[in-house]
Amino acid sequence: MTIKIERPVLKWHENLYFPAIWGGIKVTSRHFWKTVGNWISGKKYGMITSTGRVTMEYPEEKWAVPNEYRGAPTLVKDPDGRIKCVACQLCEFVCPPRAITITPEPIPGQLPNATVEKWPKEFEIDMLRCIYCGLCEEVCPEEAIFLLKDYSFVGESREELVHNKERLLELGGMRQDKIYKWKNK
Amino acid sequence: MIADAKSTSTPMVNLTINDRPLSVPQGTNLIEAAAKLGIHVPHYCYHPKLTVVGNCRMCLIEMGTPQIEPDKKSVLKPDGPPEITWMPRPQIACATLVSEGMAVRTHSKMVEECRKGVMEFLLINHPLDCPICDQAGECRLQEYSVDYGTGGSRFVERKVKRPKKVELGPRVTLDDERCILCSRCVRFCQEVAKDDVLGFTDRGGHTTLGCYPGKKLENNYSLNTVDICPVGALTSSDFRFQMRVWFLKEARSVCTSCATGCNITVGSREGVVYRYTPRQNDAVNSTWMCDAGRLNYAWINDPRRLTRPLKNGQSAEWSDALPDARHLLREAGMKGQLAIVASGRASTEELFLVRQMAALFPAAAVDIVGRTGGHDQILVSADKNPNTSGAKLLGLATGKLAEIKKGIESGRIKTLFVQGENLEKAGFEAGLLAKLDALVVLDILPSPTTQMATWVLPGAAHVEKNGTFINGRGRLQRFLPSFSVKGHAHEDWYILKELLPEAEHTQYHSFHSVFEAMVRETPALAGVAWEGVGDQGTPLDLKL
Amino acid sequence: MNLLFYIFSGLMLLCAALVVANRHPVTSAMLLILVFFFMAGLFVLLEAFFLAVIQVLVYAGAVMVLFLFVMMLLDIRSSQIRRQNAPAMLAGLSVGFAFWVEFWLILRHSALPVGAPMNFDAGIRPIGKLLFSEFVLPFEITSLLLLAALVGVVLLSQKETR
Amino acid sequence: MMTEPMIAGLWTDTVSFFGVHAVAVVLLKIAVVLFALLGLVSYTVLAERRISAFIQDRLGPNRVGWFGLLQPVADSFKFLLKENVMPAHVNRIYYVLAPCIALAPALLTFIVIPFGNTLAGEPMVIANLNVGVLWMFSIASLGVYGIVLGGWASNSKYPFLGGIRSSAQMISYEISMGLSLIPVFMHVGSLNLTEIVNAQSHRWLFLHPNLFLAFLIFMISSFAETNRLPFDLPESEQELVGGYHTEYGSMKFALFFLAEYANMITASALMVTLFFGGWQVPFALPESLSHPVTWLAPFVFQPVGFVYILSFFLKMLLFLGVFIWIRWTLPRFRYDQLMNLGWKVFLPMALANVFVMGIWMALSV
Repeated sequence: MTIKIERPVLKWHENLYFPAIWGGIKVTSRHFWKTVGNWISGKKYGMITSTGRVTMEYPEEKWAVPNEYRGAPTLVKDPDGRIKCVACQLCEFVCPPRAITITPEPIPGQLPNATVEKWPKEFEIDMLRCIYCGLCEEVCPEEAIFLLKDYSFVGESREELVHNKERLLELGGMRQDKIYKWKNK
Repeated sequence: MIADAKSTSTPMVNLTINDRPLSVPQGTNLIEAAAKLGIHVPHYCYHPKLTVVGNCRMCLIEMGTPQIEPDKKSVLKPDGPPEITWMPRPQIACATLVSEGMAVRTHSKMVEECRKGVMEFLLINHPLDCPICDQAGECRLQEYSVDYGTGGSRFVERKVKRPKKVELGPRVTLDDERCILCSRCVRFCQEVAKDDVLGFTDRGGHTTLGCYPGKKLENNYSLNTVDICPVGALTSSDFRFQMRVWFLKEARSVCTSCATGCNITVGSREGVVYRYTPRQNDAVNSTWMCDAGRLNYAWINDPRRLTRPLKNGQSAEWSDALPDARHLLREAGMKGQLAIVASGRASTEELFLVRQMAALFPAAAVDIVGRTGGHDQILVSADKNPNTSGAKLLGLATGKLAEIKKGIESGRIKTLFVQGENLEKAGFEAGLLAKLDALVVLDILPSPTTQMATWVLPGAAHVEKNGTFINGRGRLQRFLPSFSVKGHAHEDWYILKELLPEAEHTQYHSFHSVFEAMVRETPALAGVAWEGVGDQGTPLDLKL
Repeated sequence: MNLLFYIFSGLMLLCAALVVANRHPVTSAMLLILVFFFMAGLFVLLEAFFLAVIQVLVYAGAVMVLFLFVMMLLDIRSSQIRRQNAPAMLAGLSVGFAFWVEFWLILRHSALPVGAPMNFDAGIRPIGKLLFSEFVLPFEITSLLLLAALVGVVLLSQKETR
Repeated sequence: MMTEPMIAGLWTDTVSFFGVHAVAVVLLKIAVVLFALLGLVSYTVLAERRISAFIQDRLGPNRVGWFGLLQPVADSFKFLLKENVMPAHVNRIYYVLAPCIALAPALLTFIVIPFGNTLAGEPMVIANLNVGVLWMFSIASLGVYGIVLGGWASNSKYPFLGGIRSSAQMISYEISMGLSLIPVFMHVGSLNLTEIVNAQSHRWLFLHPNLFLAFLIFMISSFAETNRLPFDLPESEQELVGGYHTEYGSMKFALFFLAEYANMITASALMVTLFFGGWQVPFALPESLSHPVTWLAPFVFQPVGFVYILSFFLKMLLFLGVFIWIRWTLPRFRYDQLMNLGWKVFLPMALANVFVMGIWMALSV
């Protein structure tokens, strides 16, 4: 269905643009002087609306991200210290920007978790490619990938922002959960 | 396929499957009959190339026969078709043969209920380690679980533990917890490989697959059991944990390990070959291939692969390599000092271009390097070159290799062109090759021969290019590329046509133009078209 | 000031030759702009600042922008850039030669002193006066011609919508 | 190639034409004005960022230096140190040439603007051309090449559309801009900017009703000529990504950016010069300022010279403020609106203005 919006027929003085320009300048001036006033007097600045202050002094104040926020993906360990990832490569498959590269490997026999048989020899997430979609977390059958709430990752080189297994595990840390699927293997 | 072969002699039987009429030869089972209508009847233990045992119970269907009155006439429904007497209980489709007037329901409510029940039983002790299982992605258990499985399990007891990671043989690893006891592998070893080593021990939920005491699954066809295993119980030790199958790009190709020319599927990802699997071709290899051929792919991934032209071992540019090599060959050819060693591993098209080069200089001696080895009565041929027949057809297998050797020794031959062969293995020692003025080698891996070469021209592996082989029985078979040529290397046809003089090579602008020229100029190939060769190859009438 | 004259006119001729020789239309246009600049430089040497500035303003600033505008809309690919065409080249050369001969004949019979710098006022006022007195007829005819062209363009572009 | 004697000859020619002293002074003035201009450009960018921030209830850049005053320095380092990327599909020569062509006219136009009366006896203008305003126009009209070539050489759709748009827009508005100034020349009777400023010693030109209209047309057209909102269609971030400079990065982008602000400064300076009395001060200055500073003899150095420069500078800043403020106030025009405004409103208006001015002058004689 098409909705037809009637365009208002402008009067001659409205067609001149000047009233509109003047109106615009009034609005911008009001905000300008108010902010300047607040700034000089050292008050918190920013427009106050019914929901509170809408401007935030970013580096000092930070946005409290909601629980559902999708930040950097990381690998976690279970309470026994086992790397939960079994290198099934589903995240590598599902990753839309192909940021994940996994090199699987059989777990060497002498290690305590050798019954799981498989783990990632290398696990890389290219944070320059990552789009924070969270599909890797969603798809992981082992609940080994979790997204942090961190959203500002900076680095001085491209290599630095390709997170390898050690870095991902360090960021992810240990996760308290109750799934011991592989414990009795 | 089987049915078609028999159709001339075997009487046809009429039946209906899901109310759709169908006519198939007598002796066809219901799985095959339904497949003709495009209906898939789920099954695990049934395999068209093995005997029917009917132990998985997955292919249950509902079946009925026409009601017969005492006077042997069918009872008809008011609207025409015969009245059917349905069997009260489901039947297994694999072991039920068609009969006249039979009616079948493959997806009725009862059938679906039965399949759900079977699936629930199969999954009771299944370990659910799909994330680490190599079969995931091509696993019948996964597929049918999606169709007929229930989300949860009603089984509250402990799952039965069975041996995991058992090495049945040098190339096959067994995870017994995943085994659904379909016995395909047992039957394969008995019937096809003729090496009866596998069997079941213990009872009930504890039944375990194993080898007979003192034996191992180590015959040359053992990896076929991995292919036919419908679940992840048998896995290839070579492919184990290397790559998930859904990443693999599959290309239709031909095995290069012997003259049989087994049809294969090459699984590769991002320019790395991970496995070969047999591709069905009943005229060549049925659905099998030997372990030796299957595992003969690592050389493609070799990090030492030649990716740039080399001049006396130093990296060089194609723009220098091709004109210079062309010049060397031409000069020697004109003086009658040129010899060519072609390869039975090269495609027919490449050999055709080599023959064209040889034809320019009639004095030049040319031959291929022969390879022979053991053979068996199943698939392995004694001739280890995949394309000896192609070389013979083009007149390149002349048996003059010894003459070439002598020619070099006597100094009559001063320039040698070698196509993808390590001459040291053919008895050409380094000292002999050192006598040459110029040695031009087209190869993909460094060898003692390439080390001696004036020019090394890097070519492509068979998984990187189009081509055809003619197998030992004279069957022309295509192979298609999986990925493009590595680095700065070129496809061989391009290099070979560039080595021909200008006037000759301008006619070849693509691989297909080479193929067409070869067909045009070879009487035995008359009427063959690239598309017509198809995935199954085409038999040639060769008088070799 | 002779040296500057030779530099400007030499570069101007070089650029003009390149305008013709160059195969790429955009490069030709840019070279033509350079020609206008050097010509403006010559005007400056004659102390005709007004003419120099107008030269740049009208030709480089407006006319050539329109040229470029049209060229870009034409979407000329490098593969389509015309090859050297012998008849066209011959025709061009003969027209050029004819023009040169004509020019030479005119100069030979001209009353203007050739080679010696002239002393004239090239300001706005004399030019305006000349335009509106002695050359008023050609000026008005030219404007009429332009008007006709304008009307013609409008007519042509309207044709499809009618 | 030029040989050494030729270069020497060129130098002698130039010097003999203008005189050694004049050449040295001109070079000095060029150097000072160029640096002042570039400095002003970078601080205009800062001002733009701060003002826009205040208008949007933010603070803007306040980290580098006191109150963010060193931000332009940090920006310039960033631009200079950034990786110089050359996209593979561009036409390399024009791609590099375009930003240079964009910036050069913006800086060149300033040389005819008298930014002060005299200082130490020197007129505060680099080149006192008789055709001053025409020079401005002819050079400013070349600025469009930078944009058009940049758009075309990028070989990509958005820059191309931006380039096409800007060439159409700039040609269109150049006409009304040029025509709007004719009443000024008619009134003053000269194209020389110094003379125009001198003519305003009693009354600034915008006070004349015809010339006020001319000023309005001129100001609005210069918004269009400098590609500033509400007429920034060549860039139009929302539809064309960045317009003609979409494919540009690092210093090459910075040159485009500098060119825009340099154009703004020139336009402001021109408005001040043409309509607002240039360096003149609207009130009488104390006599003492006109006395030469004694300890600076032998130069005749009058402090009033600085006052005039300051006056010019402050007026220019005012117009820069208007430029910036308008940008954050008005939304962008639609393309057809822009063209309608240029061709159907301003062009007839400017023509009529010339006509009325002629009648006015004829009557008042």
